[in-house]
Amino acid sequence: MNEKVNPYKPYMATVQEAWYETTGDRCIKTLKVLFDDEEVRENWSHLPGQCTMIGVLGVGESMISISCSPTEGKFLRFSVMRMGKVTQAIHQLEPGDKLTVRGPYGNNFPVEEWKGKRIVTIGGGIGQAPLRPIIEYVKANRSDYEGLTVIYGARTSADLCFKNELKDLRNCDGVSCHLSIDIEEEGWPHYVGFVPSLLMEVNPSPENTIAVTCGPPIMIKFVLQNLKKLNFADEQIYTTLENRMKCGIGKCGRCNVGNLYVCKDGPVFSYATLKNVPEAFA
Amino acid sequence: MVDLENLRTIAKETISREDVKYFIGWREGTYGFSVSPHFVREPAEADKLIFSPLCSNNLATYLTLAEKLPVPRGQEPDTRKVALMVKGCDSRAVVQLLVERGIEREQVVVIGCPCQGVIDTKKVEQLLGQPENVVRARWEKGKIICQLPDGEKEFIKEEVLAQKCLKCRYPNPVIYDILFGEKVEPWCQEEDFQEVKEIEGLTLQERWDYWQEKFSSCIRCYSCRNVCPLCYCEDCILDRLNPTWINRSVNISENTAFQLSRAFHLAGRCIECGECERVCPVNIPLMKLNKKLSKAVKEMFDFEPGLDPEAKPLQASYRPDDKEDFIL
Amino acid sequence: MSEKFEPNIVAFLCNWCSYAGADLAGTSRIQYPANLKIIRVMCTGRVNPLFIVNAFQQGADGVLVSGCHPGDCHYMEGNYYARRRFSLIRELLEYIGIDPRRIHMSWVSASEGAKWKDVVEKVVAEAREAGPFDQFRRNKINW
Amino acid sequence: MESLKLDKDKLKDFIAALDSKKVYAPQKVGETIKFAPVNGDLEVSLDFANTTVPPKEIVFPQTETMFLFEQGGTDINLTKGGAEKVLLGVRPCDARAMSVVDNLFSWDIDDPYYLDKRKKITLVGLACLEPPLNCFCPSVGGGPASTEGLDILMTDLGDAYLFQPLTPKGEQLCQLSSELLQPAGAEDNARAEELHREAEKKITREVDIKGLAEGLPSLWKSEIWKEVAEPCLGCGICTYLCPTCHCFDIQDEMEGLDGRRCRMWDSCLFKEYTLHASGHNPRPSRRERQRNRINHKFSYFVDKFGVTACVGCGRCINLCPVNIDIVDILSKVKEAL
Repeated sequence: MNEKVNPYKPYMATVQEAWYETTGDRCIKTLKVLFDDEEVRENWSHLPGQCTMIGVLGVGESMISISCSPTEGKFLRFSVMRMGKVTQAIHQLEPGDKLTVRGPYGNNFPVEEWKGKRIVTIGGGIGQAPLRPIIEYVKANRSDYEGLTVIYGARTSADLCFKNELKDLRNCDGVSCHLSIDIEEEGWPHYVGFVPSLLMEVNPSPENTIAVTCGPPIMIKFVLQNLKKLNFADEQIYTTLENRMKCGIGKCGRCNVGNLYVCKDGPVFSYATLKNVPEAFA
Repeated sequence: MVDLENLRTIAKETISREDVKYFIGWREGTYGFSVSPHFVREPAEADKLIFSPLCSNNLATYLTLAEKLPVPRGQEPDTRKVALMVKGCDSRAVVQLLVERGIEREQVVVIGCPCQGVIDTKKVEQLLGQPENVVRARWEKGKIICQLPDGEKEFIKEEVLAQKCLKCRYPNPVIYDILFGEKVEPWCQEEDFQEVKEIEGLTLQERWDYWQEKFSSCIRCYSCRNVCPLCYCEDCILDRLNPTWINRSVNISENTAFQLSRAFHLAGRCIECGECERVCPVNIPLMKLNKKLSKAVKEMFDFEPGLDPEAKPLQASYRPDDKEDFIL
Repeated sequence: MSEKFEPNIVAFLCNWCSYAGADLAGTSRIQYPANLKIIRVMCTGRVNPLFIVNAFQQGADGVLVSGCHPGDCHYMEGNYYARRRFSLIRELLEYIGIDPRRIHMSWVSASEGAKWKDVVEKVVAEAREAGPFDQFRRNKINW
Repeated sequence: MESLKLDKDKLKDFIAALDSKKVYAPQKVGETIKFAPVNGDLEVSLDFANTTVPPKEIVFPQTETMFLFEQGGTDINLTKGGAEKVLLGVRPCDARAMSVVDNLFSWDIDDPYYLDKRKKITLVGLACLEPPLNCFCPSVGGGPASTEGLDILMTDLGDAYLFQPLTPKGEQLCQLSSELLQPAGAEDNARAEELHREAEKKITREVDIKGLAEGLPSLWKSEIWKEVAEPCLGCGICTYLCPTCHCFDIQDEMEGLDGRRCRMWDSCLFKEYTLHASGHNPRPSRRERQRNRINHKFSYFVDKFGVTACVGCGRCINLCPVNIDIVDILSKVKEAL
């Protein structure tokens, strides 16, 4: 079998840096990863929103979104929440350890099409990871976009990812950042409440704007309702779906929602597509 | 003769009760000798109910197979009873479930159906082929009568009945709220474990070869597990990935491990309804494994599961003087 | 191969009696065969029969489960349950053709260093007689 | 291409002449009928109707090693490709199933494991002259003598087999044993055609699948699915033994320091199939799972590849322990549309 064309053969990569974003039971760790093979490193290209199968040999693989923008450099970043068998193993990786990466898979946020528009990202919890590349991409190509509004919430302030980066965002021109936590905390200067209500508070105008949302299913459900209240058209709303995946290339069958494979036709969908798929928000 | 009118009346009365959710019985299948479990929710649906020598499904499975989905906010969980028809062997499954507290007595209405043995479709299809139209069958004077398009055919028990039924000692339900039909005289008094003894008579190597051949055809569809009324763990060891006890890959080593653990988890619990063997698409003689353990349980602990609702589960109890001649 | 064959035995020892008994045998400088891979469990009641099956799958030629004498269990009754379970799995394994000389259970208390030696010698000798057990190996099949 | 004839008593010689390739034929292995390698002293019989285990397991084994590795290592050793194989006595439905599944495994990104085996296989089909009861291949676009996916179609003429080579691969195979095969006459071909027609008439079960692909999603909330799922045990018989079901799982296995990544059949009727690590399950009950099974076969697959992922072999009907009958379901769906 030709090694070059076997899509199941992963590339070896090495962890460069690793740090915890949050702590607790379902903590989130971010890994900065570099491919071992020079050629792979050079030929690799991805766009915001795309995913990879990352894994540890002997344990397995998981579909994880790439949480960095290609504009940041020749490395990859993944933010992984500790959940199952594979993510537990990934959490044990330290700088210098090996992991396997194959991909990139799936479609991407149409960031090129969005040029000239204002972008609103609405994230919750680990849902900020796939949105981060958009933020970085817009920052790097700032003049191409009208503006960026980041809306992000988590259960507590300790559960917020990318805290420092979000702080820095406030200094960028034309970028606004709104944070929220679910439960009141001492010393918290920002909004307290759920993300959908923060969205109403921020009240972005649908004029020449794209809204992208990612987070737990229940949050997405209410965010979509509220975006409709704010008069966003279906085509202006984007979200990502996730499902259990094994192959990443549309063969193993399990990630379908209706007739769409999340790994091939997704993970990025416009609400115009999804609203007709009955299984999408199951 | 089975009085179907009476059965349907019982079902209608039961389903009309306020405290009954649904009634599980059997109905005719879609072709030949097939029969399907039938869930009655409306009295009108009761008219499809049948009880015949073709009703081999053990409906006690559905007591634990029903999925417990989260109750939507603002709604009360449905705690009404489930009514189900049981043959003699099936009723032992209900008893064993009560012993293990898999279900509570007040959750079920048991309609006991004395049974004179069910047909093994594999056997009868060898004799008659697969008829296109639905076949009806009935017991008559110790014989089995099949209604075929070209007239009725009469069989003696040995010709068509399932193996488990030929040796059945409990044709009458051991537990019931309503008895449907007349109790029948058991035709077998003593379990002789003949099939088990045959294998025990082989040398170790012969036994190993015998079982390896059987296990090698296992496709791990887990039908034997799912159909078993007593395999009802929420989180089965076979589905566990962390740690993985039995790998999902299908090869002789994992298949053997799977079959051993399936059989072992039923040690002292198997009520010998034979469903696992009936459903197996690759015809593994699973009852020969289960029966071996039944024999061991009988000989070592003088215990038979599924008879006394007050009994203690075999492996969750002990006697200080249990046999221990094998211990060094 | 048969002359040189040294059986691989996996032994599940209870923390309170047999493990201490084996320890005593060691500190008393009692020599016993070195074929054992000892896995300490808190009680023989912890030994899931699948452990035994799994040991065979991973290349054990024999398995030993050893705990406190009846009545001496640190947890009052763990070894009684273990005994029932073991007697059944032993029957089942023998029934599918696994040599009973590969499957042993023993009671060895913390003070029975000498008995431990006898048990191990017997277990190893029997497993040696039974020969190598490869048919059940995971990766020998079709990797 | 010219039709040929092989005397029945020369079947053994025919197989022997193919010795450069591995020949598989339906055989009783243990208590199961499946495709197994033919070895010299075994009497080959092609009289079995559908095998219990479909020949998909030859091109898509139930468990297949993808690559080997060592713990802590970085080398990945891909499995080598397999040998050339000939499948003798494949039923037309099973061959059609392979051409259906080809769509999926060569869609967008090629699946090297499947395609390698698929390319190296020659399918010698045998027309079904006595179709079993639960076959309904004509309803889903096939037939007891359908040639789709086959390289050679054989027809049992009583004392001889008629060979109709259909592809260059089939012709090549016939050349390997050219001295055993005689040219067939026009009357043989006519006889075969007549037998094929008669066979098709013997199939009694039918269902009209027109409009299902578009219609099924509209029945999303229908009570039909509850009715179907209620007796369902949630076992894998119907999917594992379906010649077109192709879903798989990928697992890593370790033994000591040796490890392998392998893939194995999986079934959409299992709970863990879609279970997220968080504990959330987008298809929480058998109702959703059965709905997905039917929708996938008759709607999603049609949307994607233009063919129905069911070839009417009847295995799921025959083997279902609780008589969940796909023809019956589809007729109910049709009624509800």
